[in-house]
Amino acid sequence: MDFSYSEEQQLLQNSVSKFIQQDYDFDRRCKIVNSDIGFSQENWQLFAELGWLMVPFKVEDGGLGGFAVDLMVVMEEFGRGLVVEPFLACAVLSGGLIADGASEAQKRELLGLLIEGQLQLAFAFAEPQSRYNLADITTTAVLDGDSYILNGHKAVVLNGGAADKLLVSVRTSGAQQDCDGITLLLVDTNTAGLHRHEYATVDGHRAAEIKFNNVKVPIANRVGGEGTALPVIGKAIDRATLALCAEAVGAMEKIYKKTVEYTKTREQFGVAIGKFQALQHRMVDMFTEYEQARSVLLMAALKMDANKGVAPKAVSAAKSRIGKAARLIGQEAIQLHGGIGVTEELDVGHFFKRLTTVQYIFGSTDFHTLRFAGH
Amino acid sequence: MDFSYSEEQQLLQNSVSKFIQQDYDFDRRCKIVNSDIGFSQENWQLFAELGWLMVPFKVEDGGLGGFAVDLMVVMEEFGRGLVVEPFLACAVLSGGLIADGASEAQKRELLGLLIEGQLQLAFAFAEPQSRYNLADITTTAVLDGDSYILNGHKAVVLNGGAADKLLVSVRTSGAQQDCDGITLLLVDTNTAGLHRHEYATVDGHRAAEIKFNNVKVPIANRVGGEGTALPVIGKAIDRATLALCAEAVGAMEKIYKKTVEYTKTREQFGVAIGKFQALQHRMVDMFTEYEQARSVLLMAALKMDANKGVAPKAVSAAKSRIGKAARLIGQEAIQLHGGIGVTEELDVGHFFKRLTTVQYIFGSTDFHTLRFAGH
Amino acid sequence: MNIDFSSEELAFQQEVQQFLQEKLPADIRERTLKEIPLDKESFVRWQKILYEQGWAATNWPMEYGGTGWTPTQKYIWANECANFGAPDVIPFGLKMVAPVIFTYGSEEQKQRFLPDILASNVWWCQGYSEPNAGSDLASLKTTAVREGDEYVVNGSKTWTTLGQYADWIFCLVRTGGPEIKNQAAISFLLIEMNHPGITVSPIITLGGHHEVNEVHFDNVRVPVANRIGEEGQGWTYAKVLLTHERTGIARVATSKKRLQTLKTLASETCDGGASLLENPAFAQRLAEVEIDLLGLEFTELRTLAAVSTGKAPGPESSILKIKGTEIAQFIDELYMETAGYYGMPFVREQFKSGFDGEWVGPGVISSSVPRYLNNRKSSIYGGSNEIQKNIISKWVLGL
Amino acid sequence: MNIDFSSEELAFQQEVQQFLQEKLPADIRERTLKEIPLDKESFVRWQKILYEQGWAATNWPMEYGGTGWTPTQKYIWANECANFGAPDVIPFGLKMVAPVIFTYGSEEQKQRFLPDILASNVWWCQGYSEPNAGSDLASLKTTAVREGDEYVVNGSKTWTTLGQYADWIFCLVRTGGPEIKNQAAISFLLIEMNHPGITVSPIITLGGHHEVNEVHFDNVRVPVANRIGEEGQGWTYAKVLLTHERTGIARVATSKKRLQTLKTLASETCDGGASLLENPAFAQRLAEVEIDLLGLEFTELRTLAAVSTGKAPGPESSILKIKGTEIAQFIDELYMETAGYYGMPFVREQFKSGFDGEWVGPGVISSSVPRYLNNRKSSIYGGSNEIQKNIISKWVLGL
Repeated sequence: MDFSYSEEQQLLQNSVSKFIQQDYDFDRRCKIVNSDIGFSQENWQLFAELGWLMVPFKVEDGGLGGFAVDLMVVMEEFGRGLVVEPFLACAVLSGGLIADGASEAQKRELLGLLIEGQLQLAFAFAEPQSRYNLADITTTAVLDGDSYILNGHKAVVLNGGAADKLLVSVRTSGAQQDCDGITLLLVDTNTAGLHRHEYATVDGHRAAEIKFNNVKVPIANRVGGEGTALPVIGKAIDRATLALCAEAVGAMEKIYKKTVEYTKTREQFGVAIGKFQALQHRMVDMFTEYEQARSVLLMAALKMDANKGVAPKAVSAAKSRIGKAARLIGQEAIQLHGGIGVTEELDVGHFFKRLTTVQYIFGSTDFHTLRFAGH
Repeated sequence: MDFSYSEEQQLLQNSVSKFIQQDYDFDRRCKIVNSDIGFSQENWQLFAELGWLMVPFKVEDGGLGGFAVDLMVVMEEFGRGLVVEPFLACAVLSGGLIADGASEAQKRELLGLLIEGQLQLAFAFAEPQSRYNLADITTTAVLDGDSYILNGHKAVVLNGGAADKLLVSVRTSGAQQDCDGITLLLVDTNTAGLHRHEYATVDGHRAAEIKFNNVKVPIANRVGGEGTALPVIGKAIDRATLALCAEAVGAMEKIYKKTVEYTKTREQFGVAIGKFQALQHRMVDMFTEYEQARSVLLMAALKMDANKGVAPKAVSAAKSRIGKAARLIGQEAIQLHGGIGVTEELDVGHFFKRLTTVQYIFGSTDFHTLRFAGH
Repeated sequence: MNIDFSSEELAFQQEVQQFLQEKLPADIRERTLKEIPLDKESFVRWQKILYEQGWAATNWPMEYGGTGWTPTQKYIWANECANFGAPDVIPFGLKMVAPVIFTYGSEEQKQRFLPDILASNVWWCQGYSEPNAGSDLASLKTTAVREGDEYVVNGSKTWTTLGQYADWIFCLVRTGGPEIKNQAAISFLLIEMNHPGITVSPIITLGGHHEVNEVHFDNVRVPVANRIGEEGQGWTYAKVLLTHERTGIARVATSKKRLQTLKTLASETCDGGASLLENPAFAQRLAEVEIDLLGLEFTELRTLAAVSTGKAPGPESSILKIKGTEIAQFIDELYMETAGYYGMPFVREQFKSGFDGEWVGPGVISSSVPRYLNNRKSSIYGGSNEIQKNIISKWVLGL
Repeated sequence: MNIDFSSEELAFQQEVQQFLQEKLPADIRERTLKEIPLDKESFVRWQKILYEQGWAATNWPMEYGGTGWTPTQKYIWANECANFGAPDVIPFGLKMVAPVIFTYGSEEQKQRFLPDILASNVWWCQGYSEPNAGSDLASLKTTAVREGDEYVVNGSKTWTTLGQYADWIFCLVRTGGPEIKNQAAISFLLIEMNHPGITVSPIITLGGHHEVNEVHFDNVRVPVANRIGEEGQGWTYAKVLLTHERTGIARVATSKKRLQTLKTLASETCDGGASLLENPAFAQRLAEVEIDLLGLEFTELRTLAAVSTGKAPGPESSILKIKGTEIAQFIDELYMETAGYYGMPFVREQFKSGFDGEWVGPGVISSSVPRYLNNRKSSIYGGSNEIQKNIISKWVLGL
């Protein structure tokens, strides 16, 4: 057993950490969030240059190794900085699908561009009625000659507005919630009949509603076999879930420490409020939640690496525990900051927003608790 | 809407309260608990003389009116005193079954004696495998001429050791968990083939395992029709559950107040621990839980009276909420008392014991929460 | 002891239902049920309808035009309003400044201010909190220095809810110098907002709402006649008011209605093979909060009953604030759970009146995260829940 | 970073399994798995078996007869012991006084005391807490007044676990007068229990157990040679020990085994139409505590890893005490939930060894309420969880 970072991991962490501290302060982030596309192309290029976009991928795919622990290192730092560049949606989630499910030719075509920062991808899986059931798919693709014809509505597609290409989970056979009959298609976002409605999400990211009205997709754009995409999708979502957990752990470390520091300076009734024992014990609870959350994250990352990328139960444990911690730490940070905590002005509120949405992305805390329990 | 006690209720409360304060201090209770039969015959006679055993019954059955609010008045006081006399098991639960389910002749025979304090009853409903499912019954009664022949095992029968007669829920037809086919029989405890193993329960009460080995019960001892007893049983258990809730509310009032007083005198690090804000806020939570518990109790009692004794959803709401409050208040009382709280020597620990068992008698907190939700 | 309505009360309930059925404007009803913030015009329109009915001031004595309702009537009113989707009245005039005026104001002040409040002709806002003061109200720094018949007011107030619409503000100001003991230096002033020395700057809260503001006073001259009661007694008046206000704050009727809506939504939400309402984990949480709300409803009724027998609501009524906000915030979380991904979209346009674009997400659900974020303030404002716990600890438990 | 065992570690694991398989007495195993308290004879018997194997002292340096195990080996050992139903060793000699003796004791003291501790020839108990002192250890009142080569000890100690069996007690006593600053007046003494001035009186805890005692000292004469280290340094020695002790206190392996047992029990418990394990409310609670325990396991491993790189376990290891007791107590509650009515019977006879009557209730379940009651002490003893929070607040968060 060994809990120390390798030299490479240490270098990676230092590199991302330096970027967050020097180039990603709260003001800059606000400007980026409020910009037209909602993230910085310049930063994205920097991520590519510094090799961070290689992190999710195996060496043979042009990546750094694709270890979950490496991914955790990057995402924890991104969490500390509340990074909005679409690393999770594009590189981890969509990239993961391609790395895992695509043919060698497709990989060659797409992964190189992605790793160079030249290709934005998004994965359109959720639908208005599907909630967290990845198999609940009503978007249909019917084979017509050497093309599929797509019809349907994909909901809250993360990075869906900026994406050059979409990976779309479609139903090619079976009933609405069947596990079989799900296929993955790669769709150019400028294809006729594809409509996007992009909007901001409450945490400063971007998403889109995407509707397909007889959209024609060449059969060559199918990723993997017909009707057998669900396991690949599940694995990619699990991996992205782990990455999201790491981001949350980074964010909650930041926010609990900020809260502790704030209470040392903020005075009420003539005393720093950090001297009030009731608040002290609550901050100890925040600290404890953070430590437990980080432990479960480590556990899941190590299990995933030990099990060649498949560790659904460990991922659900992490998502459940981290969701619980994110809730408590977020709510307490706001409550202990008082009025200033609920304003847009202070960074703490923005950490709170992200710590709220991470509780619901890729399955809520309850969902993952019951999934862990085997229900 | 009116939340004040009637003059009669006020008198009843004063009478029980005076008894608890003057004749039921902690030392006396300990002696009673450790006595051979585990309660005081003398007190039981006093309950009869003061008319308290009339409280659960309607005027036409020789009672005071049988209102849930009256019952609540008595049980809250009993909770404050941790009374171990079998008012709940004998008068409320078993008496309730007879009042509701028995023929006029049976009522005449039994209720008079009960109200005079001359008859101890117990209701044997649970079985080793049944948990909280009142319909899960494997004890069988087979008609043989003009008698039933009983075989089976009833578990943790409250007041089962002292009872002169038992009410037993038996299966006369149907499968193990069927709602139909359940019959109620009145069995003399000195009948041949009936074996009792009495023991103390952890809260200072008594219970017994009761085994039936070809026990012969005259058909005249059937209470109500054959196979149709479940609704009557359900109603009696609900009513007893409400009474138990009232007892718990009385006990939790006592214990939270004792805790507050204790922290005013107990010093650590040179200060009364009641001055530590972290503990203050926790005691405020205890107070809040108590007030909320008492409110739900009132709600359920009033609903039961308004609905002629049938209010399963309100009872489950009360049991669920009061179970939650009993847990928090009990645990916090012990924790705030520190070491002395976990000793047999101090009364607080005994309140804690009872507040623990009430969480599980007649259905656990979870059970009633899901029952309230309709699951 | 009983919980039945009398026949008079049942008749009153019918009258209320009929009134709401007939007079509540459909657009206001829809926005309220969808939990979309109303604009000023809607609030004023609805309050004028109430005024015409004679039901604007449910907490005023009849002599000033109040309804003189019993606690049970108020309970019925609150429940029916929540059920029909009638919005709460803006409390600053009717519920906050008016009681101070009719209790401590001069005859002239009563005649001058109360009718316009009743008729919703004037929009009031509250100037208690100050930047950096938090829940420590008594430490306020806004000064009012007397010059002849006027006070010259300087300083800042904050968390001024809907102050952007206000015609008048009621303020706690410091009229005494540092030699006077803190609370005895505080007076209660009414100030017109159109004064050039007043600027209002918005504070945007996490949910993206512009509800609260900072109000700055730069040499604002206020006639001494606008002071309520005696100089140095402002803190006393405000405190009485604060206790008075604690009951409405439980918002039981609103939470009941929201739970009911939530159940419908959850029953329409697919979760695996069944509806979310049938998911036992969800059902259990829902049941727990529903039961807790039942308890709170009866805790409030017990408090009201005590008040109606002449007792002032005691410090134990602080639990109404604590539990009321906790329950409301927990309901927010159940909305988010129900919304899933659709809690996240933050599409400001679709909350503007007259929006006719394509709505993202299904109705009330689609703003559940912003609403959750915005509602975190409820356990902070109005005396934070921590302050409420200190009050109970000191005044109820004697610690 | 990895969590794989090396091949040496895997071999060690097998060795441990084989040892436990062969050497753990069946009666001790059964009582441990049923969570019935062991008697003295059983503890001593098992410890002597460990001694013969050379595995009695897992936390001692090899030079004194310790195992010299790595953190991973200790982790394997703890897990396998819990799995097989091997009881924890009584810590007072091996884990509490021995480290003080081998760290701060004289050569003569080491040779006199350590071998008997290692061989389980002598039963030790702890004399830190005093009546009314609670978690405020430094306020102790037991005095040791020097007369020639002896100290004369007077006072009382309390919560002395299993003191009824003890041959020796290690005590913190006050050797300085009131002129000396509190903690500098405290010394560390070893006292033989067979002295006529010592009386042990039992304290019965809520679960009906006699586990703890009060120990009274009436003019007990103790040779100065029995003092560890210097006079007035006892507090320093004890504090080092307290931090040292904090890791074992998480009891992760035991809680893991108990959860596993609980799952089996719940799967055999009928709940409506299915098993209790299939009841989603129960399954959710179970999953939550199982996940929290996974977290605690890794929190402990992280702490151990830090220690093995030479760092002392810091104050942040207080969370091991807090979470460890919280989780264990929560598991107690799940046992009660599973037991239903059968948690309540309180039949002392059936826990005595040699009981051959009819057992009430199904095995381990039937004492779940008494066990829950008794285990409430774990968040109070050993520095209450409130004290642990104060420690984290001050030394980790800097508040």
